[in-house]
Parts: sequence; structure tokens; C-alpha cells
Amino acid sequence: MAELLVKMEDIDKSFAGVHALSRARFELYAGEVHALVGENGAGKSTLMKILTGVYSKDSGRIYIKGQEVEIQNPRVAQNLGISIIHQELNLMPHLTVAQNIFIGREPRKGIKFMLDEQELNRRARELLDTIHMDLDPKARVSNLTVAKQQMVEIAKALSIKAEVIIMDEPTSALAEAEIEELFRIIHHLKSEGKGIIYISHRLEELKRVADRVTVMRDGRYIDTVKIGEVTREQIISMMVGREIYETASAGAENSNEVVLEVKNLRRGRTIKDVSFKLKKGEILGFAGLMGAGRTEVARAIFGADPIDEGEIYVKGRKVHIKNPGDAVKHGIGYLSEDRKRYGLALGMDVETNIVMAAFEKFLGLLGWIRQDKTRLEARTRIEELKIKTPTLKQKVKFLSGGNQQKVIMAKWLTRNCDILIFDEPTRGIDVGAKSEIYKLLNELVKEGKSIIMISSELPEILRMSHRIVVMCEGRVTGELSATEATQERIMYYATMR
Amino acid sequence: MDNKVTQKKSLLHSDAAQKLLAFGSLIILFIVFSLASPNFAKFDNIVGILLATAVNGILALGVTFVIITGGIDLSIGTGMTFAAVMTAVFITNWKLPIIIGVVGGILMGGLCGFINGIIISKMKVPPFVATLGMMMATKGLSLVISGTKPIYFNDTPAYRQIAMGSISGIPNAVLIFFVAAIIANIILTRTILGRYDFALGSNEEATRLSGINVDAWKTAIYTLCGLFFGLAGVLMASRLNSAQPALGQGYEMDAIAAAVIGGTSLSGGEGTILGTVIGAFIMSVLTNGLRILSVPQEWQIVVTGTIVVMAVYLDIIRRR
Amino acid sequence: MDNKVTQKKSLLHSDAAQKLLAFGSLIILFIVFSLASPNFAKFDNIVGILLATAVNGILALGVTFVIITGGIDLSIGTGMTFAAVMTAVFITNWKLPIIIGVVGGILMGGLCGFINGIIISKMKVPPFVATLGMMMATKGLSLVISGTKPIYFNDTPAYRQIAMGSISGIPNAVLIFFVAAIIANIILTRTILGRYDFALGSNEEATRLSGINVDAWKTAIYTLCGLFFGLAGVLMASRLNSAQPALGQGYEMDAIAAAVIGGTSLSGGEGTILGTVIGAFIMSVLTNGLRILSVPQEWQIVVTGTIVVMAVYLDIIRRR
Amino acid sequence: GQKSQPQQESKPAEEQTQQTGSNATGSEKIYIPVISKGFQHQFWQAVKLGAEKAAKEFNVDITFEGPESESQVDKQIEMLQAALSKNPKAICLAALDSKAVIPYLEQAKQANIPVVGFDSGVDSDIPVATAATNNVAAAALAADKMAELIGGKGEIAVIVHDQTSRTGIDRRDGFVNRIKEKYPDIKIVDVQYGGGDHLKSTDLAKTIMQAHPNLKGFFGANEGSAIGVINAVKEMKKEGKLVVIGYDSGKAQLDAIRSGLMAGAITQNPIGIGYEAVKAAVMAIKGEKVEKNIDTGFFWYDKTNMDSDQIKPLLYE
Ligand SMILES: Nc1ncnc2c1ncn2[C@@H]1O[C@H](COP(=O)(O)OP(=O)(O)OP(=O)(O)O)[C@@H](O)[C@H]1O
Ligand SMILES: Nc1ncnc2c1ncn2[C@@H]1O[C@H](COP(=O)(O)OP(=O)(O)OP(=O)(O)O)[C@@H](O)[C@H]1O
Ligand SMILES: [Mg+2]
Ligand SMILES: [Mg+2]
Repeated sequence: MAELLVKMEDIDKSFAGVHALSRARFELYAGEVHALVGENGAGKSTLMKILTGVYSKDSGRIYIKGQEVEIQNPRVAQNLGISIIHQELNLMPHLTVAQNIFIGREPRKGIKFMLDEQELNRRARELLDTIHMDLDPKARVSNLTVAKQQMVEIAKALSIKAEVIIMDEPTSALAEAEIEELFRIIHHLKSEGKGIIYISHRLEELKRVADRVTVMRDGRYIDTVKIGEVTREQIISMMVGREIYETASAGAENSNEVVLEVKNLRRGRTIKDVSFKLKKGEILGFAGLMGAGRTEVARAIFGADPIDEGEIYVKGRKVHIKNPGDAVKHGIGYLSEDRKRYGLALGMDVETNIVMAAFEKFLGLLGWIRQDKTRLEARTRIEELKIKTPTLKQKVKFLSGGNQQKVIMAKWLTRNCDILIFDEPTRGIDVGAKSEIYKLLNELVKEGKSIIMISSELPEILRMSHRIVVMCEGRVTGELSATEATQERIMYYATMR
Repeated sequence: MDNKVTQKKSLLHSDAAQKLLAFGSLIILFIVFSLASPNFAKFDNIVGILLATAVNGILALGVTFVIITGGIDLSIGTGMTFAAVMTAVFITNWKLPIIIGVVGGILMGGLCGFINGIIISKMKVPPFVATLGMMMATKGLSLVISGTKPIYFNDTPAYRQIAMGSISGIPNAVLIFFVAAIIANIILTRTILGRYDFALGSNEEATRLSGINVDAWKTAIYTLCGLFFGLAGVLMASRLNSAQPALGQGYEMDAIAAAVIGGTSLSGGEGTILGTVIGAFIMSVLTNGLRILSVPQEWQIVVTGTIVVMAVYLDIIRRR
Repeated sequence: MDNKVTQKKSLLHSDAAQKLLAFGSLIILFIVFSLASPNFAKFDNIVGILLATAVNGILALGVTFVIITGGIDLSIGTGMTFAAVMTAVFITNWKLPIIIGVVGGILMGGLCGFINGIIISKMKVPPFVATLGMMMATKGLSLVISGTKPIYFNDTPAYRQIAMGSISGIPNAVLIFFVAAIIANIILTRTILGRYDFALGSNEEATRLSGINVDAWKTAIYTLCGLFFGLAGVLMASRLNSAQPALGQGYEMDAIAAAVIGGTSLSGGEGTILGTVIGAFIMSVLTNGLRILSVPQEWQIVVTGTIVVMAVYLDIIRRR
Repeated sequence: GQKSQPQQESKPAEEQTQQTGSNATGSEKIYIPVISKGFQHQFWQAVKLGAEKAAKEFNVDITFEGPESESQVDKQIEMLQAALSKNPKAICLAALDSKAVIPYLEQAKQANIPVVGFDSGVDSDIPVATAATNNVAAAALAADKMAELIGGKGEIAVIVHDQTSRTGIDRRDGFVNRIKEKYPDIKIVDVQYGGGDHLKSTDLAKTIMQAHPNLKGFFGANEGSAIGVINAVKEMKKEGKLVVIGYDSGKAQLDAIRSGLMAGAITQNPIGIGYEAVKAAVMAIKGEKVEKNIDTGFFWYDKTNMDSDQIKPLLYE
């Protein structure tokens, strides 16, 4: 049997008011990919943060290669040969790709403190080449898209010659091609005898990469099983403690009323002539590879970025959207793909974030906020979307990723927008929550709302959309109805340059 | 039994207890000075402290709003002076009724704040630079307009009553400060302006993408700050019975310090009016107490510096 | 052909051209003043401007490092004075050799910075408050130590040469400033300290998670800033041939303004030494030019404020 | 010094009656707060010296404090207020704005606390005495000397410490008006303000000299301004080409006068001001009659007379 690299026993951790882990357990052998799954807030990230010295455990023991260790800070973890790709991006946006990858381990020359920038870039280039990443080492990270930033994170973790590599939802921001590349890298690492901890909500991935899977629920250890010996459904029922219902598409039951029409939209080099129509009561899927320009289109329609050319019609009337305020007035809401940067006031409470876009509804005289009303509204939304939060006044930054996403959805539902643009709505969200969101999307369109859903997960696009628009390099290259769409056809258009 | 323990705990962590504890440093200072000098806790001296806090406190209230957005306003000190000078011009030079002069002075403060807001939100000049410019502009203009001479309110003795008239021994300036603090607290916690104030400081881009007119609200917040320093100018002029055109620079740091000592975070998104009021009092109790104890002036400065750091440190420990 | 267009474009967008453009406001100011007064562009006056920039420039260099971390240092002005007083104590009162006095003075600055760093990183006191405390402490201590009297370097005439000796008409202070700027630039762009400086300002938590000892590096950066204001103190004392204990407050704002005008972002993660140097020059060219033109002082202030805002606005437009 | 001798001898008896007369708790000394216009500048330190000398002589307690800059009228008022809370027997005050302090003086009067003004007067008859220099006349004397030394014509410039403070205004106006009235051939090309900051005044003076290469004379209206001018002359290597006139003393100015860099300066009698103020306060407490206006005088000094018995005690290093 291979060497036991990591053994965590009876780990307990509480945050103010939240018991995040109770007697959690985990083991990792050399040369295995060990998946860790659980619902949002199950404590996966917390457990890994304890292993990497970000949080200190309240009690419990950690053994690395049989030795009991105390991991007080991230440096200790690094020295023990543990590296991690955090779920939240942890990059220095003002630094370049290469500088980010080697932060803390910069090559020096001459005296001890002098940097060898050339060597740094060379090594970064080398690393990026070996893992087939198309990134410029000298590019500033703040100029990269989320997907590319995620790749920088991966490169950073791999650059540490670690024996244990933790990946906390590495694929949530990636498209198919990069995911393939990541899997190739994982197989390679595995063959070198490294241990990999793999956290993901995309359960279909597990069969392809993982050897064993550990399931957590409510901060507790549930079970560890060989991946070949369980079905997806079994994993899900271990995760949620109940059977899950996965909705099918609502079917093409929409009217022909066009609520949003975009004509010849252009913006810089990223949007080159985009036209499409959105009908009432329809989910319009937007498919494409990373960087196809879907996010750009969404932002442009929403008025977040200025457009160079093009016309937008809402319910047949031509509108001029110069800023998000205009868009909201015309009943358009936008859920960004990067919820922390663009979606949430992280330091504020759940209630405020929910009513943020619709304060007008709750105002009394002189801008007075009717707090009874906002509280009621927030409470209703929390129940409706099953948002897990201890109180209304909890700061959003302490919620798990999935619940944060639900808070943003609640915000737009409160605003009662008729046209909703969801950019990667299920990114980083567990199966349970995902199915809830699908159900919700279906309910919304039944109520007569119209949805644009941008997603890089083809199964999701295929399952949910009434129609699918495929983009490639800033152009609309194809449009498919739900009945004619298949993965292959979408990929065909998505690569049609 | 289990229930009791929880109750006890919740009492300790209750809001009221928390708020009382926040006064910690202030109370300690107060007790120490009272024990050290019999003259400290006298009614007259307390009134003196209150009065000394009023102007700086009102400045600090205004700048609290700005700091919560993650911005800064360096023009509050000289802007206050500008408002004072304009009030004096209205009342003494132009012979306008006092009430119009007062409202005019406050509005002149608001105007400065409005211009700050426009430069920051529309021209995208960082708040530090924009308000630094306004600081210099108002400082210079005060001197130009007044002819570098104080303007007195000798013809209008009623003007002095605005700050120095008193109700049962408490000067109006103090009452005005408390009323201003209450209003500021209501605006910050109960109105949409306050909510957007925090939202801007917490995540400006997310706020914009929620369809909120970020530029307009930011301008409104700087304008509000301007109205506060306008009010401070009116009170200052009233207290000195004159507009002193050279005064003002340096006051912004005292006010910002009061807000920051009171727990307002310079990176935005955090702050309370109560904290700012306490911060302002910590500063003036310290100054007054050390004077009462006749500590040599150079040592006063050293001690003040040390205690300010310790007060904030205590607060940090308390919150853990 | 297509190639040519690209080349042309890349020339315009080349680093060199970008840097030249950054001088924009400075060059415009220079041309305007040269045209307005024949006395402005004279060699002696230029040297005067350079000399007037030296002390503020060195302060600005130091504070640039701190601002890049997203922090602030308000103690640079009075810390400078403290270093000057200590130098004078070493040399004049204790009769130590000049070189030891100079090194000692610089190290005293470093000590102040070190204490700032410890209070900020270990005690988690916000930089604004910690350095505000240090500002007061050093201000008071300078007065205490000197007995509120200037300390002269009359027994050691060589001391004055440190700043005022000259090489082909350029005073040493100016040369020292340029050397300091070059060293600062190397530290900021070529050493690990500079790298972590940006990393801290860009995302402190991510830096910590990368296994970097954030506290130690932060302390190092504040210490470096202290060494710079220590050097400024030595030069200042040398130029005035005395340590003036009452001087210093207000200098911090000028230095911070220079850094910010030069494009250093108060929210951290951005800044260049070249920018700071240009910022410092913009400030002193403005002051000098307006004085040469004998603009009345009150108007000088107004004009300076306006131009500072405009210079930054121009820079913002240019970068778009 | 001579007159105070007999008073000092009769002091113990006086003090006894004072103590029994007051409701103080036994051995408490008479307390007199001295509130000046500043404390960091050399001039104020000299005033403090004089005040302390008198305090020692008459066996009273004093405190000496002042705001950091002469524009901080409100800070001075707060000091005054804190001082009033300390039950003083008298107060010495150098008012920054003589009108703005009047209400507080009235408060003092009601509490039977005699007020003695110093350095400059207060527009009120509450102060029982004022020990001050006539700054306008003093600056006019500087103007006369300037005219004499540059031969009655040419360009001159002035650096003043402050544009708005009483001393700044008086010295500027005293100098400028005298030149305008009496010396039509002298042109004042620039009057600027350096805040009393040595470094800023140096750069300021240099710039003025750049702008006006034909400058023949330069007046610095306080110590910091004067030293700024001297530094500028040194740095521009214009030693001997310019007549520099200063104000007050301090080591740097004295050295400059000795070395000929500075033609001379006006000195007030800061030690005398502090001494006379406290002395008058003590006399007022005792109910003795005090002179309403104590002119502490001002003098022109230069290389020739600075070591004389008359001038030397007025100068401080
Ligand atoms: N710093 C913190 N302060 C307070 N509560 C926290 C903190 N970090 C995590 N929690 C809470 O601990 C619990 C576990 O969170 P964790 O992030 O480990 O979940 P997760 O399994 O990684 O979820 P997800 O799949 O959404 O990433 C959640 O209830 C979360 O709200
Ligand atoms: N801030 C930016 N600076 C420079 N280029 C950018 C920026 N944001 C996006 N781009 C570029 O614009 C193009 C379109 O990106 P966009 O994010 O819209 O694609 P997408 O289809 O939404 O893909 P993703 O799956 O990554 O969200 C890409 O080439 C991307 O690199
Ligand atoms: Mg997680
Ligand atoms: Mg996208």
C-alpha cells in the first residue's frame, strides 16, 4: 500500500456562532486523487484551510507521513509539502502572472534581496508551457478574466514542489478545454506519486479523476468510498441525506413576444457584431468557450460597459442604456460571474444585500428606510431560496459560496426584473442548491420572466435552455433550438472562427 | 440550566453592554483625571470640554460619512473657515439677517462639498487629491474674501448667542452638536443615503452594478459632509464672535482622528456615529485633562500620542 | 504596411513615451513659468527649486513605500525633526564624530519607523492611528530633548557641507536626493522588499496565504520609511545648520501629496518612484514659480490647489 | 532688578496673609496661568524665562502655555477656559485676537480674577495692566535703519511670519507704512509670508532674490523669517551685497550680526515682558496699584552695541 501522506482526526472548528466542523476526518495516500464533496457550507474549505495553516483548529490531530504536526501558518504548510488552490481567488491583482506564481519564492541573484526578474519570467514561461497554459507571464493579473486568473492559481499551486496538492473547486471557473488540461495535469501528478485532494460540485467529474471520495455533511464526516463502488445518486444522497430531484427542461412553452432585442452590438475588440432576440418566458442559453465574449455582451447590455455601436430594444421600444441604473429601470437584472467582485457588498449584511437594488420599494419620507418592510422582504426571500444564514444581519462574506449566489438572486428577484441575465449562475454551487436554482429558473419563466443564461457547463445549457446562442470570438456563430442542440453541435459552432 | 447560561452570555454580548464597553477608554480617562485633579470634574470644566468638542465633533460627524465610502475629506478644516467667512460677509458686510447668514454659511459649506463630490465622482480624481485642492482653494479664498483680516460680528450681538447662549448652563453649541449627532446617526442608520454610504465603501462596483447611481450618491455624501463643516463654521464664528480667516488647517486631521479613533475604518464600509462622538470626546478630554494637570506642553503632546494609540489598541482587543 | 502601423502605434505606447508623457504637467508648468518670468529658468533658480525639493522629496520617497502597502505614515514630518534633533544631540552635545551622528540620526528615524511597524503589524492598530501617535510622540520628544531650543552645529562647520557643499554648482542635498531616489527605485522594482510591498498593497490576505511573513515585511517597510525620514532630518539640519525642534508638522501632508500626485494610489498596490519624484517637483515648481511671479500669497494657495487637481486630472485622462 | 529687591524681602509676611485670606487648603501657593501666543518659538521661551524668574522671585506658581500657531484663536480660548477652571488668583494673557477673548475676560472679572495682558494689548479696560512692545513703532525703526543703510533708495523685500496674526500685521504695516511715508525712492517689491518656518522661509527668500536680482535690502519680521533670509543670502552667495535686518534674537541671528551677514535687528525685551506681566499680576492680587501700560520697549542692535550692558540682557541665544 502507498504511503499515508495526510491523516486528520477529530478536527473541530467553530466560528462566532457557527460550528463549522465537528470531529471531521480525512486521509490521503500518495498517488491517489481523493475527492471531497458535500453541500455548500459542509465545511470542506474550512477543513482544508486548517490543513494549510490558514485557520487554527479548535481541537483534533493532524499527521503528515505519520508525524503529528502543528500547522500554525501557511508557510509551515508549504514547508511540509502541502500546496493549495483556494476556492476564492487569492491573487495579487496588481502583480503580473509570473510574480503571482512565484510569490514568496522569487529567484534571487547576487545579494540575497535582489530579484532575478528574467529568471522569474523564464521559469514561469517554462511552467506554463509544461502545463499547456496560454498565459503571458508578464500580463497583469487584474487584466485577466476570472478563468485565466483561476489558471494562474493552478499554476501557482503546481509551482510549489509539493507532495500534497489541494484543489478547492479548481474547475468552477474553467471551460471544457481547460478542464481537460487540468485533468491531464492531475493524472501526471498522480503518476509521480503525489497525493491530490479534489473538491468539486461537478459530480460527473469525479468518475474521471478521483480514486476515492469522502463525503461531508454539516461539518461531519459521513463516509469514504471507492469511486468505482458508488453511483452518482448514492453520493448525492450521502451529501444531502435525501434523494434529490433533478428537473428537466420546462420545454418550449413560450410565447412569441420578443422582450429584448439586440441588434449589431459592437464594443472594442471583444464584441464584434452580436444580434439576438429574447422571448417572453424563455431561457436563452449562451454557450461558448472561455473568452468568447459572453460576459462582455451581458455587461454591455446591462450598461456596465459603454458600447461602440448597436441598438437595444426592450419590449419593442428602443432604449438607450448608459449605465446599470438605466438597465434596471428597463427591468433588466444582471448576475455577474464574479460575485465577490461585482455582485455583493461583502462587508454588509444579508438583508441589505437582498434589498440593495430595490430600496425605492421600501422608502418612507425623506429617504427613510422602512426596516420592517425590508426585514420582511429579506425573510421571505431567504425562505423562498433556502438561503442558509444564522440571521438577517450576518455579513455576506461569512456565507458559503452557494448561499452568496442565492443572495444575489434574491436581490434581483426583489427588484422584480422581467429580464434576468445569469452569468454562470451555478458556478461553485452544490447539487442540491443547483437543482433548487434550476427549479427557480423554471418557475421564473413560468411567471413570464425571460432569462439569458450564460454557462460554460454544456449539460446545464442543454438541460435548461429553450434556445441556445453560441458565441465565438465576439460573434454569434450559431443558434440552436432545444430540440436540435447537442454537445457536438454546440462545440462545432463554438469553434467556428 | 442550559438556558440560563445562554442568557448570561447573551447579556454580556448584548448590544447595550457592547456599547457601554465602547466607552471604555473614555471612562477610564475620565476617572483618572477626576482622581488626579479636583478641578477636572467640575461642572464648568465639563461644560468647557463639551464646548471644546462641539466644533471638532461636528467636523468629525461629516467626515465620518465620507470615510465610510472609503474616501477622505481634507477640506473640512479650511472649508469650515470658508463657511465662517462667508457667514460673516453675509451678516456683517452685507447686513443680511442673521438667519439668512447662517443658512447661507451652511450652504456655502455644502457647495464646497458638492464641488468635491463632482470632482471625485465625475472627473474620477482621487478624494485625497480633490479635497487637498479644495483645502487650498478654500484656505486661499477665505483670506482673499476677508482681506486677511478677521471679520467681527460686533453689530449683531445675537449672533454670538447661537453658540454661546445657554440652556441651564449648557451652551447652545453643545446642544447643537448633540442634535447634529442624532441627525447624523439617523441618516447613517435609517436612511437610504446611509445605506448607500456603506454600500459604496463596501464594494463600489457591486453597488454600481445594482443599478444605483453611484456618482450621484457619492456627490450627495460629500455635499452632506460640506453641510456639516458649514455648520461647524457657523458655530466657530459664533463662538469667536468673528470669522478668523487663517484658522482651519490642521482641524481636518483632528476630525479624521476622532472618527478613526471611534472605529471608522479608512478603507471604508465601517463606522458609527456613536464611535465618532466618543472619539471626539477622547481627544478633548485628553487635551483638557492634561492642561488641568498642568503637564508641560511638550509632554502633553507625547502623552496624547501614546494614549490615542492605546485607546485604539484597547478597542481592538475588546472587539476580539 | 500593416506592420508599420503597428510599429508606429507601439512607439507611441512604448514605455519611454509613456514616461515622457507622465512628465506632462511638470513640463507644461515649466514652460508657462519660463515664459511668464525671465528669472524662472535661470540656473540659480533651478538649483533653488532642486534644493527646495530635496527634503520633501526624500520624505515622499519613504512614504511612497508605505502608501503602496495601502498604509499611511503621518509621522514622517515630526519624525524627521526628531532625527534632526538626535543628530544634533549626538554631534553637538555629545561631541561624537559627524559620521556617527549622521548614521545615528538616520537610525533614530529607522527606530521610529520600526516602532510604527510593530504597532501596526503586531498590535493591529490602523496605520493612521499608529503613525498619528508617533507624530505626536516625536513632536513632543523633540521639544523635550532639545529643551525647546534649536541646537546648532557651530562647532562642526563640516556638518553643513553634507547638504550645502556642492559639486559643479549642484548642492550635495540635491545629489543625495537623486541617489536616494535611485536606491528607492532599485529597492522598489528590483528587490524582494519592493515585490512584497506591492503584494501587501494588492492583497494582504493572499500574500499571507502565500506563506509570506506579512508582519515582518510590513515592519521592514515602515522601518525603511523611517530611514528615509531620518535622512531627511539629517539634511534638513545640515541645511539650517541647526536642529529646529518646532518644525516638521505639516511636512507629512506635502510629502503624501507629492506621492499621490505622482500616481501612488492610497488604496495600495500602485506607485512608482519616478512618479513620486515628479510629484515632488510639481509641488516645488508651482511654489517657486508663483513666488517668482509675486502672486499674492492668498492667491498662490488658491492657484496651487487648482493646479494640483488639474495635474492629476490630466494624468487620469492620459491613462485612459 | 533694583526695585524688586525690597518687595522680595517683605514677601513672606505677605504670603502668609494671602494664604489665610484665601480658602486654600494650607500650604498652597498663589497660582497664575500665563497664556501666551505660542510656546515653541524662541521668543516665547524667552518670555517664559522672564515669567519664571518673576514667579521665583515672588514665590508664586505659574504655568506657561500657548497654541501651536498664532492662527489658533479657538485653541487659545480653550486654554483660557481650562485655566479659569483651575481657580487662578490672576491670569496673564497674550491675546491672539483681542476681541474674541473679551467674553472670557468678563467671566474672569466676575470671578474677581485680575487679568494682565502681555505682548500685545486687548481692546478692553478689563486688563489691569499690559506689558507689551509697540510692534508698529519697532518695525518703523527697522524701516528707518533700512533706509539709512541702503542709502535711501532701491528695491527691498519683506518676509513676515504670518499674514493674519497681530504681531505679523503690526510689524508688516509698521515697516511698510514707514517706507511709503518717508522714503519715496525705496520700493518694496514683495511681501511674503513664511509661517516662521526656517526651511520654508529660506526657500521663499531665495525665490524672492531670484525674482528681484537688484534687491538691496531684506527685512525678516521675526526670528524664523530673519534666519530664512540669512540662509538664503548664504546659499545664493550674496554675502555683503544685501542689507539684512532681522527681528528678535536667537543664536543664529546673533552670529549673523557678529559676522556682518546681518546689519542689525530689532529686539524687544521678551524676558522683561514675561517678568513684568507676572509681577503686575502679583501686585494686582495683593491689591497694589499697577501701571496700566508697561512699555517694555524695543531697541535697535547691531555689531557695535550688542554686547553693551543695555542690550545684552535683552538678547537670548
Ligand atoms: N471566517 C468565517 N467566519 C464565520 N463563519 C465561517 C467562516 N468561514 C466559514 N464559515 C462558515 O463555516 C461553514 C463551513 O464553510 P466552508 O466554506 O468550509 O464550506 P464549504 O463546504 O467549503 O462550502 P462551499 O461548497 O460553498 O465552498 C459555513 O457555515 C460557513 O458559513
Ligand atoms: N478586463 C479585461 N481586460 C482585458 N481583456 C479582457 C477583460 N475582460 C475580458 N477580456 C477579454 O475579452 C474577451 C471576452 O471575455 P469574456 O469574459 O466576455 O468571455 P466569456 O465568453 O464570458 O468567457 P468566460 O467563460 O471566461 O466568462 C476575452 O478575450 C477576454 O480575455
Ligand atoms: Mg468551499
Ligand atoms: Mg464570462
